[in-house]
Amino acid sequence: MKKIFAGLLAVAFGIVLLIGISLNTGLFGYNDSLPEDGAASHYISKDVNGKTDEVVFGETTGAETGSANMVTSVIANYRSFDTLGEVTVLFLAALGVSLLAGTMDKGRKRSGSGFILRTSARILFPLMLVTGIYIFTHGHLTPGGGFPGGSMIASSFLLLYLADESFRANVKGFKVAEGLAGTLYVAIGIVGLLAAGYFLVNFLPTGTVGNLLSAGIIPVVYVIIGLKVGSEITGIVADMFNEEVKA
Amino acid sequence: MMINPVLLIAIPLGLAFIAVVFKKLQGWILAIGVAANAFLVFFVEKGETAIGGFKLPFAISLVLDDFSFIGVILVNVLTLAAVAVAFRKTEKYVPVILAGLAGLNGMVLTGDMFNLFVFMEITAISAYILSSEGRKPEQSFNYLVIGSIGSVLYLLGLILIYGQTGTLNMSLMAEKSALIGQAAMVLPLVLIFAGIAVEAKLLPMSGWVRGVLGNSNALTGVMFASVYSSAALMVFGRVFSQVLIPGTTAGVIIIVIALLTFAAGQVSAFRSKSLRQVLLYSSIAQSGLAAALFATGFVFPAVLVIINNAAGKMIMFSTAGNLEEKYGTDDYVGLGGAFVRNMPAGVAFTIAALSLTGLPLVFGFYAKLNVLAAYLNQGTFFVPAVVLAGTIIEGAYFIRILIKLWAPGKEGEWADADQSVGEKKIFNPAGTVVVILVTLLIILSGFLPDSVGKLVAPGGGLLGDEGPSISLTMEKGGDQ
Amino acid sequence: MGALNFLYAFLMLLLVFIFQTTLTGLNRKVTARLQKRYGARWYQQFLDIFKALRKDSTSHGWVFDFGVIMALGGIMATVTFIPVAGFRAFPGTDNVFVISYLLAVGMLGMAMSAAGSGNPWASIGVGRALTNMLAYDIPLMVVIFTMIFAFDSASVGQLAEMQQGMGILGWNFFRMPLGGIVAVIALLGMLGKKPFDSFIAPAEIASGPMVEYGGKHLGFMFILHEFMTFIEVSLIINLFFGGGATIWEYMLKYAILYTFTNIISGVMPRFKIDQAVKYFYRVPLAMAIIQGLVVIFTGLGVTIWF
Amino acid sequence: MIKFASLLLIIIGLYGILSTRNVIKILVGINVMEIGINVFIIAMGFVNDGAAPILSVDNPVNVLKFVDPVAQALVLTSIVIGLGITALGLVFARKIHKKYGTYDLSETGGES
Amino acid sequence: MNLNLVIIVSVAFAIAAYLVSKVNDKAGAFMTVAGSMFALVTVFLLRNSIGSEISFLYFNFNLTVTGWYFSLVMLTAYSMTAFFNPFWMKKLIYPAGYNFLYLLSMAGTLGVFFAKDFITLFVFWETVVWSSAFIIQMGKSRQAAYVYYVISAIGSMATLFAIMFAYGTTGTFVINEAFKGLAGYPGRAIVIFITFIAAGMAKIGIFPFHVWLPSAHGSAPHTFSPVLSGGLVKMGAFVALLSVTAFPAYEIFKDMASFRGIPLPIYFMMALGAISIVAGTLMAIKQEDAKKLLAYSSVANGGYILIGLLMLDQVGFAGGMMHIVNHAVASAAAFLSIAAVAYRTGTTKMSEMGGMIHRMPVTYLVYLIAIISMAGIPPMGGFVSKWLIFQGLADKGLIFLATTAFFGSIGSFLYVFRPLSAVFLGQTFTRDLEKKEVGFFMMFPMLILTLLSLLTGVFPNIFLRVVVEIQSAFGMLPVTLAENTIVTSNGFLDAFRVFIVFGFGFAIAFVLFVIRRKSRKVELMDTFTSAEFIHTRELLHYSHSFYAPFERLYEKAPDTMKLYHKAAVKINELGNMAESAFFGIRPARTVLLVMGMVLIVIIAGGVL
Repeated sequence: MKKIFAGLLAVAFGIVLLIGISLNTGLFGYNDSLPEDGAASHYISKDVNGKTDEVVFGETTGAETGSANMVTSVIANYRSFDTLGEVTVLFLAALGVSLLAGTMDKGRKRSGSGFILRTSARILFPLMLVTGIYIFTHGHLTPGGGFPGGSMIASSFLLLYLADESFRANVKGFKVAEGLAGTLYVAIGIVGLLAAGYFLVNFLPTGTVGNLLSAGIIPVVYVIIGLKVGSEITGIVADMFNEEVKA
Repeated sequence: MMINPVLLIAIPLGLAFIAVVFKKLQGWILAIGVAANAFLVFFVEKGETAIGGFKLPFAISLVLDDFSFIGVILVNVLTLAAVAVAFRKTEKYVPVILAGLAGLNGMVLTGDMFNLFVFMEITAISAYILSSEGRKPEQSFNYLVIGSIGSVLYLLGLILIYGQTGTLNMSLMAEKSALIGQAAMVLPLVLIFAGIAVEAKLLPMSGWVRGVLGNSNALTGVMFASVYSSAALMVFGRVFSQVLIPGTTAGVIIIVIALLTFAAGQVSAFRSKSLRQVLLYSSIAQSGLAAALFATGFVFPAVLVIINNAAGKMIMFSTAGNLEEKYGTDDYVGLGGAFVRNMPAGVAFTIAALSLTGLPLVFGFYAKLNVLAAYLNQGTFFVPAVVLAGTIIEGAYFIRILIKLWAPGKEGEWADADQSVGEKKIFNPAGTVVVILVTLLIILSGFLPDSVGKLVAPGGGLLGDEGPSISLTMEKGGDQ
Repeated sequence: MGALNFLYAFLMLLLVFIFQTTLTGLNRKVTARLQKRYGARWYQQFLDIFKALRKDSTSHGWVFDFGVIMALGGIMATVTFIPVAGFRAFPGTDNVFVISYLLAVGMLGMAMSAAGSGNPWASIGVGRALTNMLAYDIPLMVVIFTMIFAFDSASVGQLAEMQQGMGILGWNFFRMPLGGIVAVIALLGMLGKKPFDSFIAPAEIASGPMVEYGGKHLGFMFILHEFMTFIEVSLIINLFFGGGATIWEYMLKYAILYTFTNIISGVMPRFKIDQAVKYFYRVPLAMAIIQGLVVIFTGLGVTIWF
Repeated sequence: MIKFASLLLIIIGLYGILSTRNVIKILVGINVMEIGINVFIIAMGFVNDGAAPILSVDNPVNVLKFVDPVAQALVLTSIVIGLGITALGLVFARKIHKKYGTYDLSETGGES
Repeated sequence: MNLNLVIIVSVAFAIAAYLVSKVNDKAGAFMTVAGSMFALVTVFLLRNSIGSEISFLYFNFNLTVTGWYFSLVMLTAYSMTAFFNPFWMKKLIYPAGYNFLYLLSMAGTLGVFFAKDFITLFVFWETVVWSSAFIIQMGKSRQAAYVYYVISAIGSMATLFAIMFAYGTTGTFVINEAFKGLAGYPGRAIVIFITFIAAGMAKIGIFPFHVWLPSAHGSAPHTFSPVLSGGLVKMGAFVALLSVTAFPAYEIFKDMASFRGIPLPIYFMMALGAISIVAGTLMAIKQEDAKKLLAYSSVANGGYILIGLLMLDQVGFAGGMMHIVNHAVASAAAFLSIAAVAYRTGTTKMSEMGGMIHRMPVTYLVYLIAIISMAGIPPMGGFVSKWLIFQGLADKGLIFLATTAFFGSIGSFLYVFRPLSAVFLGQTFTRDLEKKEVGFFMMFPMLILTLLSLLTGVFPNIFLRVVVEIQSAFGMLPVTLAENTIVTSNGFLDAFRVFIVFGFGFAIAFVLFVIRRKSRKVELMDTFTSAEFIHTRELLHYSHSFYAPFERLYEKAPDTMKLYHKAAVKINELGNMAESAFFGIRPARTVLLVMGMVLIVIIAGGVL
């Protein structure tokens, strides 16, 4: 009964959505181009602060944000404030997990895991770690960035957890790391505020679009985010493991 | 020297991060952070400040006009009050409270719809965590589910509007969305409403309130009932009276739902036997009222209602939480005569109740007058009738509680102090001081309503070009 | 309002007493004849009263006496307000409300002293008496009210004079027949005649308001009763039967009406008190209100019919 | 078409939330819903035959045929938030299980 | 000394009383005496500054003669009752709070009577309401305070609605202007009139709202019931007065259907008054508790006042105004004497007392005079006012109202006599044989009030002259007064002469009595008991269900309170419904509601 009801309800909602959306943007097809004066096109052509000549990969220097990856420029610069909030959300989540999980008794179930598994995990671990770091250091050039990188780091730890039951991540360390990272992020913002009068302003030289050392604070922010996300997710994983005994 | 509003967000956020590192100093950090915010909030410079040094409207911006100014004052001061009243209970939650404070300030200040979403999430998550203090995980989970559904819906609605307007900046979105046909706006508006309704305790999404607030203590009760909901309502006002002004259809939808919330809250409060339940339902009702006012476009009365509710609920929930803790029961029948030996607390609670009911000589009366006048000047008298009917019920259940708590004794015998439940002190000294201060504020503002009106709406015209709809010194108010 | 008035008043009281008591005596005979008895002599009533006054009495505390005095005083004051054939002891005091409410002083005094006697029977009797009063007064008041509205005067004397000089049809009894009937029925109630005598009936002596009275108290009560009778009957005479142009006419009408009530009373059974209330609120009240509506909305009855 | 798919996902997620009282399943439902939304956002931001908004050696200049980077940024954010909420929800689930020994809300003993 | 100062000083007195009572409650109680006396005197002295206008904060006052009249009545009740306060402190749970609220509510009433604009009126009104509610709860019943508050709230919220509605229509709060503009909108005018008068009705205890009086008067602290019945009830009369004068009801409704020249809306209110006369009388007759009985009598008298005031004519209006004084004085005196008895015996149940006359003769006399006035028997004040009201009714030929009025006044004999016989007369209970009369300090106010009701009865013109001023202030034809006679279109009344003649008759009777042989004094138990020997005084005292045969006639009469209970239950059920529907913890249900509601309203909105 209940399921039927839920089904009907969901369908009804679906219908409402269909009607509403077809009234709104239409359901079929996509825009042929981004709206000229929309925020997006300005972000793409990096002329938020006034018309500039077209940005060319590898040539233009000192363009605003100066990151080749538009998404990154949006995340880590134009809308960096969102990202700060986003990081905070994650931070809070991790905090909550550790708070709530922390109230449960620690200890892990002992299940034998083979030597091969352990060793291969140990081999894989640094590779994954490096990849993660690579991803978030090149966030402003290639797809990816702080979050994917961070989660890759975390997953490397997860791998260790899964492979080696005797493994203990240093949760305290992660806590400190994420705290510091977060503080740094805010600090950068405030430095910007003091230096240029704007919070989170891109106060470093943006260099040549496409170089590794370009785009001002974007790589820095991304590194911070990477570390932070990595440590946070790892912390979550660790806490989750803590309580497994009560399953 | 005026400071950049972003500090209101940055300071607590930074301190939150630091607090994780220095576990030992958490108490101090919290005290400093909250106090600093409550102090700095009065020196924030007005106007719209861009983040990241980009041109508006393409950058995320913080807007500090009179409206959000009231919001941040409420948020920070009340948070300080809440922390002061229940400092013992905070030690586990220092970073949460600080981050939550940042989130709240962000919510109120931000001028960007998506940024608003992010901050709402921060607030929400901190709320989820705080709600776990209630020792009822299923309730917290329920809260979380409803919250996330709300946020999903909000996002959907937002993206639909973004698809139409190509911007996320509030003021620009306000201009552009005005050009969109009403029919196209109905769904997004309703979705966004659902999103904001969660924290604002508005009807469809208020299923969590009973479970969470019903098990709140002095800290969480005050946080949810007065701080969070005030902020959420301010956001509601910002969105629905300044950014996406609902057209006829959507407007009717929202007003109907809001009034329904009001009525449902009042009647549910009337039937409740547990002190905290009565209070939480009454705050649901108040939110409904404020929402209805916002949706109709009466910003000023709505703000008054919010302030009134925030102040009153701060006192009442802290009292209720402590009572529950001291006497182990929450059923006000079982708390007979709890005020006999707690005069200050009792008086404060009474004044708060009077103010919420909108009785004269206290602030609530001015709020109520403005609500009524706003509608009646406009010629609508259905809503005032509903409001007054609600007020009667409200008065009924509050007076019932007050009588119980003040005058113990069997029916047919004189009220007798010896039949009171006990002599446990309700508040710690700090709490007493705070509560008394708030009470004094309520009384004082009750005597100088017009000057309060000037404070709330300087020049009368800045809140959605509308000021006091009524001036007690007998000439018609700003909106005439 | 000089000394003369008081003299008049005193004389009036005296005459009224003599007249009414004689009439009572005669009526005792009438009743007796109705019941095929020989009956006492016409001056028997005097003898009873003076005997009672001569005997020595017992008093239950000061309120017992005070009540009696208050009752008699109030009633006597009322008597002096009654206009008799154009004669008024105190001009300008014959307002119908004044009279009917001063009457209540007597009632209250009686009730007080009776209850003050400390005898539960007395209290019960008083309760009945007051209930009875509540029963008969309302219809009567409504009729009187109608009359005041019709003739724009609340003065009993004026009301009486307005009916005179137009022959028998000028009497309000015929102008407002329903009201007249109501008034007569109410009179029965006032006088405590059957069927409305449950509070004062002879059978109640042993267990009614009078139970504790003896000696001069009882004598006072007799006197009181005579005066009360006079007031009530002459109210009706003045209001409904045109008072009297001359004192003789007045006395004649009075005697006839009073005897008539006695005759009715002689042949009637007795209502229980609650029955009496029910009766009065059913029939006479309805009649009175109908009468009132007729007069107020149609004006019929203000002038003579034919 | 993608929009349809995303709406379908949303509805499925909703159905999942409504049809069960099992905590874990509800969380799954929420996630499905969120994924649906994210896909929808991406779809909204898509431009006909558009390219990923990254300057690279292949396309060194930004033609206006880039898809909307903002939408993608938003999606990233919402994904992360979803992650956070899911994590928190899971912990609550664990607590519920610890307290009542079940994952089924209907067995957690009624209201308030 | 202007009005501001009076009010401010009264409030100051209140605070001082609070602080003093914290140290010594008896002293605080004496503060209340001082405070109320101060207010009484100062307000009395305001007589010559009538017409002036003052304002402080957002309150605006206007010294009208009406306000002066009313506030004197009120303050008399307050100050006289205050003399009792010191003796009840030990029974109160919050002596300090009591004293504070006592004076605060007094100050509030001043504000009400002198209000220039509706905001002031309402503010002070509500202040009085809640402060008195908090006093009532200290008495015998919590329920009473609750009922009292709720009923008052219904009234005052209605009034607030009226005020704001009028404001929205005419754009001003000033009492004298606010309603004038309504002539244009008769439709709105009716709504406003009925809602505005509601608060007054609730306070006087007119029929649908009368339920609060018995419980509140009956179980308030004995020292507050006189104020409630003698004073606060009159606030309602004041609002009723405003609703026909400031709100020119007769002008606005003049084109409307009318009964005997009374527009239907007003006649409707009068009819309610009539109903409450009947209801009050009938209920009073069957009460067993003296205070409850008096409370119901207040309901009935409230009906008289309302009818009188709403007639707004030469005579009836004067009667109404006069009755305000008379009833205030009389019922205050009656309540005080009952309080005095309760002070000695500790009960107000009539069946638990008897023969107190032999122990407290003065109290008895006070009560006697009070009820004579209340029942409207000459030569006391009550008669004059009732006489005027009857005259007014007779002028207009309002037969139905008149019928009920007569019923009320005759019925009042019945109920006022009950406490007289049950409490004061009859056998003294063994328990009370050693009780003493109350001390002078408590006797004093009672005597003053007694003298007052005698004064109103013998020289009514002293008061009627003020009424004349009021009437001419409202621009109606004032009642004509000669030397000490009241002249109306049909007949005139010379209260003084009536009094003299009464004295004359009394004198004769007295002489007659004393010249007869002295009667033998016998003990109270020595009565004729038809040959049964009863030696317990209690058994020889008949007081319970005094009018049993009469009460039997209407024992099945419906109880209005049930109505309110029903309403409360309904709201409760509604609450349960709303709670389970909207605030249940199941997310499924909540989400369902979102969808459902959005769907419904979208469809509705589509229609809109």
